[in-house]
Amino acid sequence: MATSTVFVALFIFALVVLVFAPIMTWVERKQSALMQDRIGANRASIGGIKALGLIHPLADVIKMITKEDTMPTGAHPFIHLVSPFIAVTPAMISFAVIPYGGTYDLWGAHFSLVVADLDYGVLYLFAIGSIATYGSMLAGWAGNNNWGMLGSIRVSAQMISYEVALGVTVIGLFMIFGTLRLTEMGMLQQETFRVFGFMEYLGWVEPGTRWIDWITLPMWGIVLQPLPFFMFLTAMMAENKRAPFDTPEGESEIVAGYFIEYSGMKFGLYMMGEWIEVVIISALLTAMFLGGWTLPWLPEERLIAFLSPSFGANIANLLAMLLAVGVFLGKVIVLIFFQMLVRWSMPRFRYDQVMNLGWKILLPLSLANIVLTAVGILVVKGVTGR
Amino acid sequence: MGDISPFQFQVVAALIFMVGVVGVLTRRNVIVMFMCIELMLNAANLSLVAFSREVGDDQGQIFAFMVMVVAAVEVAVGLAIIISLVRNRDTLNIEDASQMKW
Amino acid sequence: MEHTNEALRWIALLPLASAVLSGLWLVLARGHWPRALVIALAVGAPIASFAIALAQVFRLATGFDAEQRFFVDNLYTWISAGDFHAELSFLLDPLSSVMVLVVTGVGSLIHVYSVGYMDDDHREDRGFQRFFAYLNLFMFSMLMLVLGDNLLVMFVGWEGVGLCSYLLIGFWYLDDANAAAGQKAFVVNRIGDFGFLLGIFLLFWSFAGAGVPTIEFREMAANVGLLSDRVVELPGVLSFLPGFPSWGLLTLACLCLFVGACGKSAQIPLYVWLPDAMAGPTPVSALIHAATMVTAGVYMVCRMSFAYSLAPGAEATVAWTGAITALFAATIGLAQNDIKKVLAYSTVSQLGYMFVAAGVAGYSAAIFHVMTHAFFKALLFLGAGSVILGMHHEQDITRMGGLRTRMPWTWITFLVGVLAISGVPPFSGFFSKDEILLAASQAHDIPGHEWIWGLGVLTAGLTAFYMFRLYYLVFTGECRADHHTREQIHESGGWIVLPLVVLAVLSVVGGLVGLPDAYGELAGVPQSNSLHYFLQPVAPSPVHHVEASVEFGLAAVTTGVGLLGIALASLFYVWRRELPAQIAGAIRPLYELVRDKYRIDELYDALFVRPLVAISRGLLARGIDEGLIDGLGVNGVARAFVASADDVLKYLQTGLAQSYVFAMLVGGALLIAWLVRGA
Amino acid sequence: MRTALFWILSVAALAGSIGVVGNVRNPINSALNLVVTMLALAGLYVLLEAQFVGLIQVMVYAGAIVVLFLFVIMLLNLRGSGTAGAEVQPLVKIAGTAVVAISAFFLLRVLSTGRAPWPDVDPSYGTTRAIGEALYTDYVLAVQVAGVLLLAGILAAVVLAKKRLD
Repeated sequence: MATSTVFVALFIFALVVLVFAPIMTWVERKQSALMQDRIGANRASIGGIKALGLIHPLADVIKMITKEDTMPTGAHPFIHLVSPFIAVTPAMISFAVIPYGGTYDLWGAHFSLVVADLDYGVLYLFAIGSIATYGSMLAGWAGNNNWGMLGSIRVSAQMISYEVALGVTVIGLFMIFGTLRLTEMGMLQQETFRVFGFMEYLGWVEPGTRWIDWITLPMWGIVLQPLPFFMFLTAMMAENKRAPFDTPEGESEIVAGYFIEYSGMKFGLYMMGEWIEVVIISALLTAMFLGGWTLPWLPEERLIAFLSPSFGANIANLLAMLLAVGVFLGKVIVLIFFQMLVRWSMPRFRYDQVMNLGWKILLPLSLANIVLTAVGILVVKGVTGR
Repeated sequence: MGDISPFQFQVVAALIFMVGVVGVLTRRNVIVMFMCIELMLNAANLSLVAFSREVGDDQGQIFAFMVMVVAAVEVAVGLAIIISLVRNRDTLNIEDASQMKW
Repeated sequence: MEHTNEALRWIALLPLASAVLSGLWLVLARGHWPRALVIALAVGAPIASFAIALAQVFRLATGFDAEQRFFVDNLYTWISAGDFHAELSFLLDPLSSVMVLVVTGVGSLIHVYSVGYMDDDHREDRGFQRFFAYLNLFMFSMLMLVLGDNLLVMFVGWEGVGLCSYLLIGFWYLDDANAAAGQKAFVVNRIGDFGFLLGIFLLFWSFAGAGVPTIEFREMAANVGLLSDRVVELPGVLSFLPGFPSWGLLTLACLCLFVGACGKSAQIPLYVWLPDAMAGPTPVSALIHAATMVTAGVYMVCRMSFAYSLAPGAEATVAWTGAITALFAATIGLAQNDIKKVLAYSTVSQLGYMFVAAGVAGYSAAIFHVMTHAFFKALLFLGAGSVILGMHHEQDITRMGGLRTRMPWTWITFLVGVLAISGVPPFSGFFSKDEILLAASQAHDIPGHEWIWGLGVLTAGLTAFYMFRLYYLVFTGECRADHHTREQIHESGGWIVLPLVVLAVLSVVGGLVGLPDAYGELAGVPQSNSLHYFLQPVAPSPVHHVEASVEFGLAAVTTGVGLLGIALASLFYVWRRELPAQIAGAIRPLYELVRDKYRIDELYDALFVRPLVAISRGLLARGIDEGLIDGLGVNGVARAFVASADDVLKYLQTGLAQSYVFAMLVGGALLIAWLVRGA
Repeated sequence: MRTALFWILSVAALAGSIGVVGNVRNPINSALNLVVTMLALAGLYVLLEAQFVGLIQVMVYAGAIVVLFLFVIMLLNLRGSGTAGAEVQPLVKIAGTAVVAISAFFLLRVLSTGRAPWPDVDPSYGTTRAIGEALYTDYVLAVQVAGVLLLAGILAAVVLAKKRLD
């Protein structure tokens, strides 16, 4: 257990931090170029190999590391120093609870594709997310800059506001799944339910009617709670402070907001934090709403049972594991693209619009969703007797 | 729980509480005094949770939970009061808000 | 539990739901409902209640033996404190059956009538909807009172009807006189309610002392024998009372309860509010102040008959109070000129009759009269309302006359009502009144029962006289209204006429349910007094075995006196119209005294109101409140401090938050030190 | 492991609290020290197997309350206006310390008598489910009252902090 966990943890760390975040810069450039009918980054080359501009992330890193690291006079040296790290650390450790696969037995070893399978996984993410506020907030204050200060105020207000909506939106989901453990949610989302099953309970059709048993939907969060999916996504994007919620940065209003006084790799850490968080948002949404690592209508057990006779149990498990990771990554990538799409499509909201969206639309809607979900659960329980 | 006894948790709680008391008594900045009150509340919470674990009954945690609710409300209202204090008197010094006397 | 019947709650709750819905809508949304919706809800609720009640009473009467006839509907335990348990539960037994049917049946008719009567009320405060909200609330309270399974539920209904009465008397509150009349009713009723409450306390206390802590009717009835020889030692200040120093416990309790009944049912000395209550809309007078609420006292006495029948002193008091009230109110009725006032005094008088019956243990006669009175008095009030509407809110009978041709439906139904109340056979009033007088004449254990009978007969004559006086002045002769009004007199619409007709039919045939056995035998029907036998298990009245000749003789006397009254009225107001004025002139002081209602209101004003106000203002407000509490207590302490120690103590209040915190800390530390002193 | 964690977290919590009080230069420093204390306390809660309370501690105290403190400090922008502790009347200072010491002495004396060792607890102890079930069954009234309290607090804060328009 211990060895496999360490292996998995390292795998995740390498995957996310060292691969994903730099690649995100490339993705963002290329996608925006695509959307704006441009070619995009294509100049950097190593010995003439441009690799579709994939060299650019490398060049960026080199540039940032080699730039001068400035610190303004009047700044609080210690806080100015640690703020970027405070900002990026929560984003990184968030990955610990996100499962990207189930548990597999490979040649006697037990592989669980999650670093920490916590009982309160989602709460952990929220707690970590609430810590992330400090990174941005202190950055603006520590730089002894009025624009930075304004950014700080905006960031703290925005993040506190959206944390409320964030937590309340998904309560409906918790009520349905009855757990905060993300692995358990993944397992539950493998199940299906009959779309027209209610007709049988109402006595509209005879029990055992075949077509009713055929028309099923997976119990994915997005199926059960479609509205909260989008509300949660919105709240998460607002927490991440990327366009269109980038009022704390607001180049055209407050120059660069809270990280105005940062340069070099410290500035790079903020960028990195944002990109990592894009990935986290996608991963979390995948785990909670999109069925996690599983394919719809195909529970892993059945898959392994299907493969085992022809390949043997170990290979079958391995294949299932690879498939799970692949499926998970696929879903994550789709969501990343979606977020990029939003980021490059929408103009920045005004500050009051951001606040109104959080307090006057998301919060009431999610509260209403809780009530509706509770009623729905009671009805379903009353009708099906379970 | 290693070789840590319940008593030691209580000692930590008591010490934090005392630091909070001293802070409330000696600091003049309203905001800091307020933070010290939070310290005292937290110390009480630690004591409650530790007792709860010692007894093996999670009611103490619920108590702590309620303390947090009250603390949250208190902070919201208290900070609003501080804001209006600053607006009206332009000061954070507790001694400048001493008109309520003979 | 075949006696459990959950349908009962809906009888009471339907009107409540209607009242709450439309009332809350008014209060919260401040908007009207469409008139049709108000009507549907407000009239539908009592009719639905009536239907449910009818079905359940039918089940009760046909499905059970006489001793087993009761349904109980227990909603929940309301109070559970020590030995004391009060359930919120309803009881349907023969006694409450009759009352429920009367309340919901007559109530429904009056609701229908109100639709027509209140139609012109287009005032800004949404009178129409408000009126029906109150009216439905009243229905609910009255049904609570009638259906209550114990004294406490009954008391809730008792207070509820008082409240609704207050609200509805002062319904047109913009007029100060109406509001004052409402207050008067409320205050006078409070006095009675106080007695009622004392009675409840006393009963519970004594039952608890006997080891049966209960206020539930059926349990009390079963255990009342435990209390029959208990006595109460009275405190010395009451030494002027007869029978001092010790009274029978039940007698005392029954008298306390009877004080409540006096208030609610407008008996001497608490009758003064009822005539003033005519300030309310006429349907209200009909429903609350004639047919239902005012009979609550009678119902209560019958309900508590198990206690009264063991307390002869209380019974005699009830009977005598009733007889005196009957005659007293009838004499006042002779000289009133307001159409509703005449009917009001007539109601007081008829209520006196009912108490006579209850006092001489003729409970079935009392309930019988409650029922027939509900029919014909509601009919009379509604007819009066129709007249008032037709005359454009003219109430003075000296300005009416000749309405017979203008308002034919009103005329014929009103005449039926007048005949019924005058005790003309075979209208319903004849039978019930006859039964009461028979019971009075046979009640040998009531001191002076012959006199009670005599007063009753005299009252019957007076009743016939003043009712026909009213009838002649309103419907016959020349119209004395001014020219403009005369042009406009018109018959009322269908909403109003329909209830009149139904009530008229009931006034005619209503007597059949209590046809005395002697009459039934003539027609070959044994035990024809079905109401009597129906009520017997709950409120047992003594069965008087009298010769048929005696019974018919008594009836003949009553009828004769009644006919005499009618003849006199005809003489005075049809043939010799100058006579009344001449007689009034001849005995002017007496006439004026009667016309001014014996100046009882002025007497009460001088005896109670003014001294009370003077004491409150002078002694309590100025002396105790301002002088003692404010002056010596609050301000005095403050002044004492200012005078003595202010210069020292004021420095305790530094204004510095931290010094307060420090003081708090010292206190807390001392407290902890004290708590752990032994450790 | 647990012993070491206990000592690390306890010392961090204490140091943080002393930092709150002792940092007279700037209230922001006090707030940051407060965060340290809060996080350390959250760790201690988790050490006591009260995971849910620990997480709520992070979310509520570290994530919301102290952020609110910082927000207000920044909003008021009163950098360095905190006054030094030396301005306090010496009498209060001495007496306060004495009282704290005395009461702490008594408190510790009481607490040091008759301590039972840690009992074994159910695996469900302190989990979200256990706390949630207790909150929504036995303590549902308390939860409702807390809700009302929060509502009152929101209203009070809005009314107090709103700029008067008149």
